[in-house]
Order: sequence, then C-alpha cells, then structure tokens
Amino acid sequence: MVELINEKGLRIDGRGVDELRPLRIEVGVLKNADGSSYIEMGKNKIVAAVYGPKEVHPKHLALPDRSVLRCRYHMAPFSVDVRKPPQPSRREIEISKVIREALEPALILEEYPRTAINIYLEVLQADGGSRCAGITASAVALADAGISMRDMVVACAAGKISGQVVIDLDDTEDKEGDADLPIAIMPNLNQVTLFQLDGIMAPEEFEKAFNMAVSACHQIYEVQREALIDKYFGKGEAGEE
Amino acid sequence: MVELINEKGLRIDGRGVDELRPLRIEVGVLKNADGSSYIEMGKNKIVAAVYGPKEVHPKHLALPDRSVLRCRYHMAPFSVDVRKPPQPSRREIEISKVIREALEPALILEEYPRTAINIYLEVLQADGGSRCAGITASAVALADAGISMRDMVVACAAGKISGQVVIDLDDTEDKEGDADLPIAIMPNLNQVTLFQLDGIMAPEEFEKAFNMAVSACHQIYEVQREALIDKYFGKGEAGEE
Amino acid sequence: MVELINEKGLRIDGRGVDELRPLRIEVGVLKNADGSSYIEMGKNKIVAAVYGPKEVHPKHLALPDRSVLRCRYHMAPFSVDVRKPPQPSRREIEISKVIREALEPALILEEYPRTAINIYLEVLQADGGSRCAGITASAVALADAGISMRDMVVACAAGKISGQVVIDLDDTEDKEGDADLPIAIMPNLNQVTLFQLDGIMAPEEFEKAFNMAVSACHQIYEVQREALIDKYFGKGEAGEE
Amino acid sequence: MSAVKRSMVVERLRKDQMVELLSKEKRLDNRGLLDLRNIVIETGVIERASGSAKVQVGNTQVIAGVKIETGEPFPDTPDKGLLVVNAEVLPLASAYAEPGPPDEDAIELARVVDRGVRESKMIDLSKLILIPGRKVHAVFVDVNVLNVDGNLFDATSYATVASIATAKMPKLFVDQNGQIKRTEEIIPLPIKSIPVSVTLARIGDVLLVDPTSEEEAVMDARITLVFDEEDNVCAGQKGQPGTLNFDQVKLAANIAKVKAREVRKIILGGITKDAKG
Amino acid sequence: MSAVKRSMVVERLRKDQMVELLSKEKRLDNRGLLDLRNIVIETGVIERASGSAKVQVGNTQVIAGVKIETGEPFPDTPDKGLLVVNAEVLPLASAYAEPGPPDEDAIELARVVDRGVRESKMIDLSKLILIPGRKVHAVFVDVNVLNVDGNLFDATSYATVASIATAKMPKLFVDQNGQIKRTEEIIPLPIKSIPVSVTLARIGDVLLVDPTSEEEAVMDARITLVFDEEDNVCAGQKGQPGTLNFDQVKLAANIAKVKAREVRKIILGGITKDAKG
Amino acid sequence: MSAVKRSMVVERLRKDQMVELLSKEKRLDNRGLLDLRNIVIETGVIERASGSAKVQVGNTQVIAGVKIETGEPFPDTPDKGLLVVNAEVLPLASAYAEPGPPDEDAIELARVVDRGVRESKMIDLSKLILIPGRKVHAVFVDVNVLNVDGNLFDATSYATVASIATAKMPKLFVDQNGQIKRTEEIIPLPIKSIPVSVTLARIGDVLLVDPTSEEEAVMDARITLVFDEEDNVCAGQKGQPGTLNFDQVKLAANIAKVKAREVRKIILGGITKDAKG
Repeated sequence: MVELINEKGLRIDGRGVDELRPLRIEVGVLKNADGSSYIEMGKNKIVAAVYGPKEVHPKHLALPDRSVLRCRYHMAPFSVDVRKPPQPSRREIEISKVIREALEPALILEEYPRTAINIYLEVLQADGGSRCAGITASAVALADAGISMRDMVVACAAGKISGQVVIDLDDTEDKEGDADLPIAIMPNLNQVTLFQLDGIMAPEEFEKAFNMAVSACHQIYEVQREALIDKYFGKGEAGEE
Repeated sequence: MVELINEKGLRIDGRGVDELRPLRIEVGVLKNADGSSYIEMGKNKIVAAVYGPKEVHPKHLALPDRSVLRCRYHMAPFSVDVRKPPQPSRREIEISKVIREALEPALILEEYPRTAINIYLEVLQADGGSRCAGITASAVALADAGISMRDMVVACAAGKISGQVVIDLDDTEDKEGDADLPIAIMPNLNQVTLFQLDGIMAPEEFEKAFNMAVSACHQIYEVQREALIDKYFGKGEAGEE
Repeated sequence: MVELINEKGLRIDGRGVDELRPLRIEVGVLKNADGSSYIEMGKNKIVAAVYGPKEVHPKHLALPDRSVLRCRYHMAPFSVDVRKPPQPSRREIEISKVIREALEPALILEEYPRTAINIYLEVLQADGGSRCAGITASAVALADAGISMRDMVVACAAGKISGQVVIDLDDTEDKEGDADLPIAIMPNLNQVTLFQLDGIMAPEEFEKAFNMAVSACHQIYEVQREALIDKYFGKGEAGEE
Repeated sequence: MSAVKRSMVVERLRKDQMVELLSKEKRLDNRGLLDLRNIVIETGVIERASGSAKVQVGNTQVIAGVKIETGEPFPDTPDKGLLVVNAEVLPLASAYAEPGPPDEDAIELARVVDRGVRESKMIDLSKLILIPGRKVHAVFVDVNVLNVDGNLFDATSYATVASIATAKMPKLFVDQNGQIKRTEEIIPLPIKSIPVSVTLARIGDVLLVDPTSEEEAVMDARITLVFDEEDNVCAGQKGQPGTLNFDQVKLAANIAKVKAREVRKIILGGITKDAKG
Repeated sequence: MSAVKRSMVVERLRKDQMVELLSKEKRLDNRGLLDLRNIVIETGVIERASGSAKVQVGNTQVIAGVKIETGEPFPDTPDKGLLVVNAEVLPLASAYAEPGPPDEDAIELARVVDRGVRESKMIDLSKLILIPGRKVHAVFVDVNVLNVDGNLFDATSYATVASIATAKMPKLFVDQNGQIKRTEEIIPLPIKSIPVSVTLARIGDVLLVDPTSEEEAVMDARITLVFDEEDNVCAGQKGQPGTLNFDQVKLAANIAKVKAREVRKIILGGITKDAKG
Repeated sequence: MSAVKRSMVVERLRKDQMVELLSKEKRLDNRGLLDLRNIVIETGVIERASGSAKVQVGNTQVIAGVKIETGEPFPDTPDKGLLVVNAEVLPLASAYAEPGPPDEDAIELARVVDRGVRESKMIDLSKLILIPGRKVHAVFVDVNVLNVDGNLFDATSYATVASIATAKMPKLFVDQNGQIKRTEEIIPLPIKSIPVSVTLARIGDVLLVDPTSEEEAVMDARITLVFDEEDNVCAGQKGQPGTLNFDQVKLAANIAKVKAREVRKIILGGITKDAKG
C-alpha cells in the first residue's frame, strides 16, 4: 500500500488535504463550435464543445416543448497509460449519461423547443477526476454558446486516502485511496446535480467529504467566472496565457 | 462412446424409449407481458412472453393486411455450461427464424392488420430440445395473450441413440446420440410446422422417429391444455405449485 | 530482396517491362444484374455488377438533380492466401471510395435524377492491381447496363521494381517492388480519374511511370471495346470461350 | 427501458396527482414513504450456474447467474481475480424494452451494482489467483431483468449479491507442469462482506424508498446508496436530470443506512436457506 | 434476399396462376414437377484457395472456396478439427440483396449446408488433429452466391461439397520442439462420404423439386433433405411459414432420396474431372 | 465530415463566385494560389503519450498521440515492427461531424497519412523487433481532428510525423528466459526520414495549395503528394469525383515538391524545439 499522505500531512504532489490541483480554464478555443472551452485540472486536459440549439435528426426525436440535451464524454486513445480503443467503453457511456444529467438541471431547455443541444467532451489526457473537470468545462462552454442557464454547474470530488478526507483526488489517489466522492452542484441554487460514490467511508466521513466537496466546488466556480469574464470583458493588458 | 441405453432398455435418466421428461407449464408468469408462460421440460427452464398486437416501429414495416410476427429466442449467459456471450449467436438467429415459422401457420394474423406481435423466449437453463420447449411455451403465451389461433402448436423431438429410436432427447443424448429430429405440429389440423433433422437415420428409422415425435406432441398438447385451463378456469382446490 | 527483373530484362513471369499480363473481359455474366462483366487480369478474377438506376432507399438520400452513385469493392474470403474475414476492411472501404470517384466523372448522372446506381465488385481471386482491374470491369458493366457515359474509364498501374519502371505489377512485384502508381483515365477525354501512389520514386521516374501507365490504359481500352462489341454485335463464328 | 413517450399534458397531470398524494404521505399502493415492497429471494434456481438467485421486489423480477471461469488478470492488477457484472433488461420485461445491446440505462445499472460489490470488497479478489500475473478465477455475474416495475438498481443488486454469496466451484490447483487441474472439492467464493443497496426517489419535496415504475415515471431524482454490515457507505449514485439539495442528500444517506439493515436480514435469509437446502 | 415487397393483389394473382399451371403438372420453364434444372459443377476455379467450386443450377450461380488453416479445437471437442461454413448472398446476386452481415436467411442457409456436411461425416474431423487438445486443422468454407434464381440450399450444398472433396493441403507435422512444420507432400482432406442435398417446394397441394425464384416467391413451404451414399438421411430443414401434412413429409423424403442418387452422379463427375485435371 | 447538404442554387453561385475570384488569382483569405496558411506545430503536449503533437494549419486543428506497445508481428512480415495510424474527425470539430466509427473519409485520411509514413520508411520497422517472428514493438498513432477548416490530409500528416519523430520509449530487452524487461534507458524511435505532405485543390482550371473548408466545398478534385528529403515522391492520392488532366497531375507534383521543402523547415523546427525542451 502506497503512503499517500506524509507525516507533514502533505499529499504525494505536495498539496494539503483541502487544496485543489492547479486549474486553468480557457474559453472559446474552437472556431467551429457554438461554444467551447479547454480545462487543465492537474494532468487532466479536456476540450469541451457545444453545438446547438440546432435541428434534431432524426426529426421524431425532437420534443415539442424543449430542447433535447445530448452529451458525449470520450477519451482520446493516447489519454491514458495503456492505449484506449477509440470506440466508447461502458465507462464512457455511463459517464456521458451522468454528465448530461448533471448539466441538464441548469439549462432552460424550454426556451429551445424542437431543437437539440450537443455537448462533446474530448479527454486529451486523463487524470483523476476527469468527469468533474469535464462538467466544469462543459458548463463554461454552454455559457460561451449563449445557452440560457439557471445557474453555473461546477464539479469536484472529495475522497478518503490514508484514512483522511481530502479533496480533488489525482490518478494515484483515486486508484490507491479508499474512496472517491465526485459531486456537481449549482453554486448559487445550492443543488446537487451529480453524486457518485466509490469506496468505503463511515457515515461521518461521508458527511465531512460531502461538505468539503461543496466548498471545493465554490473555489472552482470562481475560476469559471474569471475565465468567462476574461473572454467577454477582456483581461486588460494580460496576454492569452 | 457413451452407453445411452442400458441392457434393460432404459435411458441414462431411467426413462423408456418413448417416455417424455418431466414437464411443467405455467401460464401468466410475467405482469407486464400481454401473454406469458414458463416451461420446464427436463432441465430446460424457459420463459415466453408475447407483446402485441401493437403498433409497428418503424412504420414502413407494417403490413396492410396482417400483423407482422417477430420472434426472438435467446439464451441467458448462465443457461449453459460454458458462459454464452449475451449477443445473439448464429444458432440463436436460425432458431428464432424456425420458431417464428413454426408458430405463424397457427396464428390468424389477418385479424390484426398494421400491427406487430412479438414473441420473446428467454432460455434460463438449456437442456436438449430447448427449441421444442420454446415453441410449446410460445404457443401457450400466445393463447394467454388472446391472439386468434387456428390451432395450438406443440413441439417435440424424436431421435436415435445407441441404435434405437427414442423421443425427447436430453442434452447428453443430443450430443452423444446419432440423430435428432425436432418437429412441431398443429395437433388438431395434423400439419407439420417445424421440421429439422440432424444426424444419420435409415429411411425406415426416419419414418418411425417421425411417427413417435407426432405421438409425443399429442401428449405434450394435453399439458398445454391443462395449464391454460388451470389459469382460466381455476384448479379447484389445488395451489399453484 | 527478391530479384524481380533478370539479366535479360524479363520479369518473373517472363514479361517485358512494358508488357501487360494476360487480360480477358466478358460482358453480361450475371442474369439478374442490369449490367455485368467478368475480368481476368493476371490472376485477378473479378465479377462486376451494376444495379440501377433505381429508387433510392432511404428516400432522403436521393438527390433532386442527379443519380447517387455507390460502389462496393469486396474481396471473397478465399481470394487471398490467408482467409479474409467477410466484413469490409478499412482497405476495402478506401478502395470502394476511390473506385467510385474514378468512375463518377464518366457518368452522366444528371440523366437519372432521384435514383441510385449501385456498382458491386466481387474479387474472387486477388492479384496485384485488383482495384485497376475492378475499375476496368466496372466501366464495362456500366456500359452493359446502358448507363449514359461521357467516355469509358480504364485503369492500370505502373511502378518501379528492381530500379526499373514497369507496368501492370502482379502481386509479388507489388509487395517486393519499390513503388506502385495505379491510375484510371478517360481514354478519349485524356483525364485522370484515379491517381494513387505507394512507394518511392524520383521525380523523373514518376513522370515516366505516369506516361507508361497512360499508354497501358489505352491498350486495355481496346480489350474493353472488343468485349462490348462481341456482346452487342457478336463474335462472328467464334464461341464464347 | 425509459423510452416511454407520453402526452405531456397527461404526464403533468399524473405528476400533480402523485405529488398531491405524497404530500399526504400516501402512495398509490398504500405503502408509507419509507416502506419497502415485499422482497422474495430464491437462490440455487439454475443448476448449470455456479450460483444463481431469483429476486422479486414487488412486481419487479430479476434473475442472476454466476459463472466462474479461468482467465488472465488485467495488466494493472496482476494480483487480483476478475469480477464482471452485466445486466440486461430483456425485451420480455416491459413493453418499452427493446432487443439489442445494453443501452445507457442498463450499463449504468450494471456498473452501479458492480461498484457496490467491488467497493464493499464482498469477494476477496486477492484469493482468486491461480498463477500470479497469469491465471486467475474470473467471476461473471449476468443479471436478466424479467419484469420491470421500478427499482431495478436494488433488485439487481440483491440478485447479484445472493448469487455470488451462494456460488460454488470446484477447487483448482496448479500441478508441477503449470497445468491447472480440478479437485473433487467444491468450495464457495471467498466472501468478506454483504453489500446492501437502497434506492430512494425524490418526487417534489418528498423522499421515498423503493419506487415503482409509476413513481419512477414522475420522479425528479433517484439516489442509490450501498452499505456494508458496519454501516459504512461503499457506493452511491444519483440518477435522473433532477437535483437534490444538500440536506436531501444527507437525509437520503441516513434513511438508506437504516433501511439497509432491514434488507440485510432478508438477503441473509435467502442465502442461508440455500446453504441448508 | 427475400425482402421483395409486391402488391398483394399481384401476389395473389401470380400464385393463383402458378397453382393452376401446377395442377396440370406444368411449370413455367416447362419442367416436370420432379425434374431438376441443368447442374454444372466446375472445381479448381480459384488457384489461391485450397479447394474451390463454381456451381450453376439453372440460373442460380454460386462459388465456394476452402481455406485450411491451423487453429485451436473447441474446448468440448478437443479431439476434432474445425469446420466452419459461411454463406453470403452478395449484393450483386439480386436486386433484393443488400450489403451487410448475413441476414437470417443467409445464416439458415449456411447452417443447413453445414449440417449436411457435418452429420454425413463427410470430413473425418478426428484426422485433422495436429497436437491433441491444442492444435488442429480448421477448414473454412466460404460460399458466395453470385446470381439468385431459387434453390440456394442445394446449389450452396453442391459447391460446398465439391470444394471440400477436391481441397488439397500441404501435409504438416509436429517437430520435437512442438513446432508445426510443413512438408512438401500435398494431401487431400480425409473424405468419408459425399452428402447430397435435395430441396422441394410445396405450392398448393403440389410438391416439386428444385424451385426457381419465381416458384419460391409463391411457395407455401420448402423442405430440404440431405442423403449419404447409402440412402441414409443426414440432415433436414423445413422453411417458410407454411405447413406440410404428415404424408407430404414422408413423400418429400422419398422423392428426395431418389433425386439425390441422380445428383450424386453429377457431383461425382465434377469432383473426378478435377482429380484428373 | 462531408455531409453538408446545401441548396443547389446556392452551391452553384458560391462556386461561380469562387471561380471568378480565382481566375484573378485571388482567394477569399487573400492568399496567393500557392501560399500556405500559417502552420503551428507544438510537440510533447500530452505527457502520458510516448510522443504527441498539436498542429494548426490556419483554423484547422489536430492533435496526434503515439503509444508504443509490444505485440505480435503480422505473419507475412515476421521481421518488422507494427505501425498503425488511425484518424478520427471528432464530433466537436465541425457541425457536420458525427459521433461513431470512422466513415470512408476518415479511413481514407488515415490510410493516406499512413502510406506517407510507411513508404518514406520514416520508421525503420526492422529495428522494432524484440523476439523475431514473435514479439515486436507496435507503434500506434491516433490523430484527433479538433477543428475542421480544410486540408485535413496535410495537418494530420504533420501531426503524425511530428509525434513519431519526438516519441520516446524505455529501451526493452529479452532476458535469458525469453521475458521482455524494460531498462532505465529512454530511447527515440529509429527515424530514417521525414515525409512531408502537400495537398492541392483544382477549382475550375486553377490549382491552389492548402485549401480551406470553403474552397474544399467547391473544389473539383484534390491531390495529395508526399515527399522525402531527397525530393522523391513516396505517396499520392487523388480525391473527389473530379478529374485532372495529364499536365495538371505533373504540375501538381512539381508544385508540391517545392512547397514540401518549405513545410519541411517548419516541421523540423517543431521537432527540434521538443528535443531541446
């Protein structure tokens, strides 16, 4: 068993238990998409694109009172240590579903009847927490596409490693640790839109981890806001990177 | 070569050459289906369900003068000794076709134009003769669904093992024996609706086997009738099992 | 490295550098097709069939101003040394595309709006140059089907083996040689409709090979003409083979 | 499985009616909000399987079968046996189920059930090694849903757990030549824990357990939590495009913990009956 | 392959006309009810294949190729070589054939032909073992239908049988290190029997052999029977959603037995020609 | 990728306008006919990959990643390592791209890029053998198109070439027991050549290089040629159902040869930056 927290209370990459990995969000990175973003969260490198609202094909899938939301989370074959075949795995299909369900509550789909809104996530490099980073990036891309939203959506995991509750697990902590609790919230409406749990926690650890994940989401929300402000109101003098 | 008939003329499981395996049919076992049944025939355990007549999707597959009959014979992965992958094998596709063709002559499909009738068979445990048991169960489920029928359909195999003609082969007899002749008939109209043959028989053996299979079908037909009568007119005092 | 040209300047099968393999084309070999042909070019044995112009399914794929051309190049499992699985490989998909694009410029598709014309090629035995033989056969089958054409299409490869430029490479020359340059032309309009290149050639070799391939196409065009004349105006006294 | 397309007006009426009823803490089948339906667990129903269980939760009916084969370990876990859980909602289970490969709902179902078994460490996978890094036992659990009436997550989990807990296999050994041989001895899988899944639905402001199909048709969100015998939570999943507020998440976890203790007795009953039989 | 959708009225008229004609024992092509069409069998047509045969039955045209590879035996038959028969109705064979994986008709076709070869014990599979339980010869027969004009079952069977009967392969052996090596010697497959398939159609009350596409379009039922050289029946299959009465089944078996003797001579002729050539 | 269905009238107007503009040697983006767009090549962008490169050609954006695994050689090339190039036009790359397996356009794209790498002998595959005939290095290059604005062939080729040229792997060796072990040493792939792809479009009578999506929408034919450092041509492909006359083919080859020298410097720059970094 790997020692994931040292005697100083620091994690393998030197972080404290409630410290996020380095995080960077860029808005509008793809010319063709109606909205797009790029996120780096630890070693995660993910591109998000939104196409829509647009006509639905085949037409009988259209809904008369609202837009159909679709989401595809996909990992590039070179994004992980052992090459991943390009066709979607069961894991990617499940994650696509929970990401879609995590974003849908924030979207005012009733404004776009008989249309579809497609969200595409390409994980160029995967680290622990790629679904959370993907949700965070998707919400930014949806905002960039001008889709009406009730609130932002922002996601982060908490978890348990070496017996302690921590936030934002990286790949090693996810694999070697005891539990992973990814959640997504609408930060102003205080609603949970994604909730998953993997691994063993006592009830009190669970509650602590949940609260820490909520706090972490609020920190990440600030980065989302800044990225969108930079894009739409400029950075002043600062360059793009 | 396994000895399939002993010096007393008895088969491995103690049956005589013209003796059926234990047979049990139950009607209406699934709440959602329009008609359903459960059959145990030897170690075969098969559930049959009928959905329909109902709308056809996609619509261009509908027929203006009659119902479209569809049939899916499927084996559960755990139904056989070596796990069977869930996707339909070539064998399952062929059997689905011959079962559909065995049932269709008995159905008055002209009464249900522009609709589809779907028959689903799930083999929970497979023994020799699962296609025959499946046909027998399907016919009961069709009756339970109230589909108009010209006659029942009932199926049984005869075959040749250790040089003798026998009926209702089990798994070992099917694999180690010389020939298997599954047939289905409409018992009142005296018509053959399924006929297959696998293995070597002299012309006179073939004729004997065919006649024995017809007789066996008539025995099974009585069990079909009783099961339907039990369901629709009660068992009197007897419980359900 | 195999010696592909001997000291007399002859190739493994005894041909000179600018000599075609034995070539035979037969017209109208399949009863059901609207047009068909059979070609033997070296050891290539290929059947070509044309169905159409006919209705398009699904209808939304139809074009209002012209016919949709489709092409399927397919190899029989027994056509090559190691059995080829029947489902189309990436190679077959690419070749189907380039053959379609090689034939399309010669067809007056505007004469058949809202229809489809399907070309099917089955390679019964493959040798080097099967895509060229397939194009040559397809053009004959299209003529046999009575499709309006601006010109014939005829194809042949040139290439480089043992340092020399040669035409019409067979399987060994294709695999062991330095380069293969298959082209298709419209012989009267002097237009290139297929152009591919595989392997290393200096610019002057490339130009020489290209010119030799064009000449070879003109020779093959004569065989196409004769085959069609035989079919439609008879061979005089000669039998069919 | 979820492809029911109803008229929107009807949909809304049904939901309003259900919310109204629930606000009085009543359900269509007269259960209390935190009452489970009747759970029936039969094990050993498929003789050809290494383990099997048929589970009814109300009218929901599923059957699970375990097959134990030998296989190669994954390169990144050379010291562990394999566990594969598959679930299919058979076309005979509902008018809305279609033949074909599992859709996203069935994949989610199988993966959540798998997580409960895996994360609770129900099977000690480190004891399933035959030749380290090369040959291990591979445990396949296939679950077929035979009739759909809501709460597939729990029914599938109970069938999976009961079939694994009662599975038996011939003891194998590796001879001097590295060949795998079977002995006469029949042994169970190395079981360390029994995970219990409990699913709640939120409809309007109300949380209720063990939803039926009719309740699922109008629910806003679904949440599943899995517990081991020490009340540790070992898997969780929210479903459906609705939300839960922070208190609802915590409340759901507390309710599920308590109900899991209740279900645990029923599962243990189903398993033990088999051990005797 | 069978997806012809005709107007129902036309369909019924065609059938009435056909039944009327058949009641006078006449067929559209002037054959008697029990007359076969002309059968042409050419073997050795594909040099790259181990064996091959092109067969014409009237205007029906098929080509079969045999490839012999080495493979692993199935776990339940460690002492037998492998035989795999595939059939494809190529899209060039008919206006109704579509590209794509074999549909249920093509799968049935391949499986019935396979059964005839397998059950007649045409190939002695027990002689195809290289290393018992580990390496065996695998015989792949792929049949491509090039032109459809009825009776694919018989045409496919004849092409399969003729290509197997004339297949040749290098003799292999296993050296001391367990490596499989090839010798210079070229040997045939171990052939024990030649199965012959005969197909009849019932149209109205009439049984006829070797139906054309036009006859198949209106037939009520189809029955195929396969015989070995001693008049034993070794495979059978009824097709189509029509019935046969008990006498018709027995009559069909008797007719098929007699016609099989006639076809046997033609197949043996096609095989022998190759042996000489 | 090419499934744009526009009104035919609009289509024709666009083309007329483009042809008119081109006849004056002008392009919509003000480039000359033989001017390339800006090419940006960044390597080493994906740490988990053995090699990687992000390439922009104007607004066209692609990313390539190399994974090096061990595998078995093809039976017909037992003395060579494996090279597999895949390309996907991701659904996020264009409003016309669809999720799903690569269509014929993406397959052609990958195969043409693969041919350039293979035929130029960029990688010395004979040096990728671990155990002759049994174990070799397998080089997988996966290229994802992130944004489509024309000339995918060249962008994909540059990304493929740059990612291969900068790929690194642990040096492996075979121990006495025939086991493959890794050393600490990190080595590059055995690179012998750098192929450079140049694509031209014919629109009307005009040949132009590096077409944009708007130009591709109206082009008659496309021709791609790949050159090595000695100006040898090593791969070529015409695309689209239009023709080229004999002179246009030769002219295209000459233009491409010259432009390839220009692009070569940019690729070498991108590769070298990485070597320093």
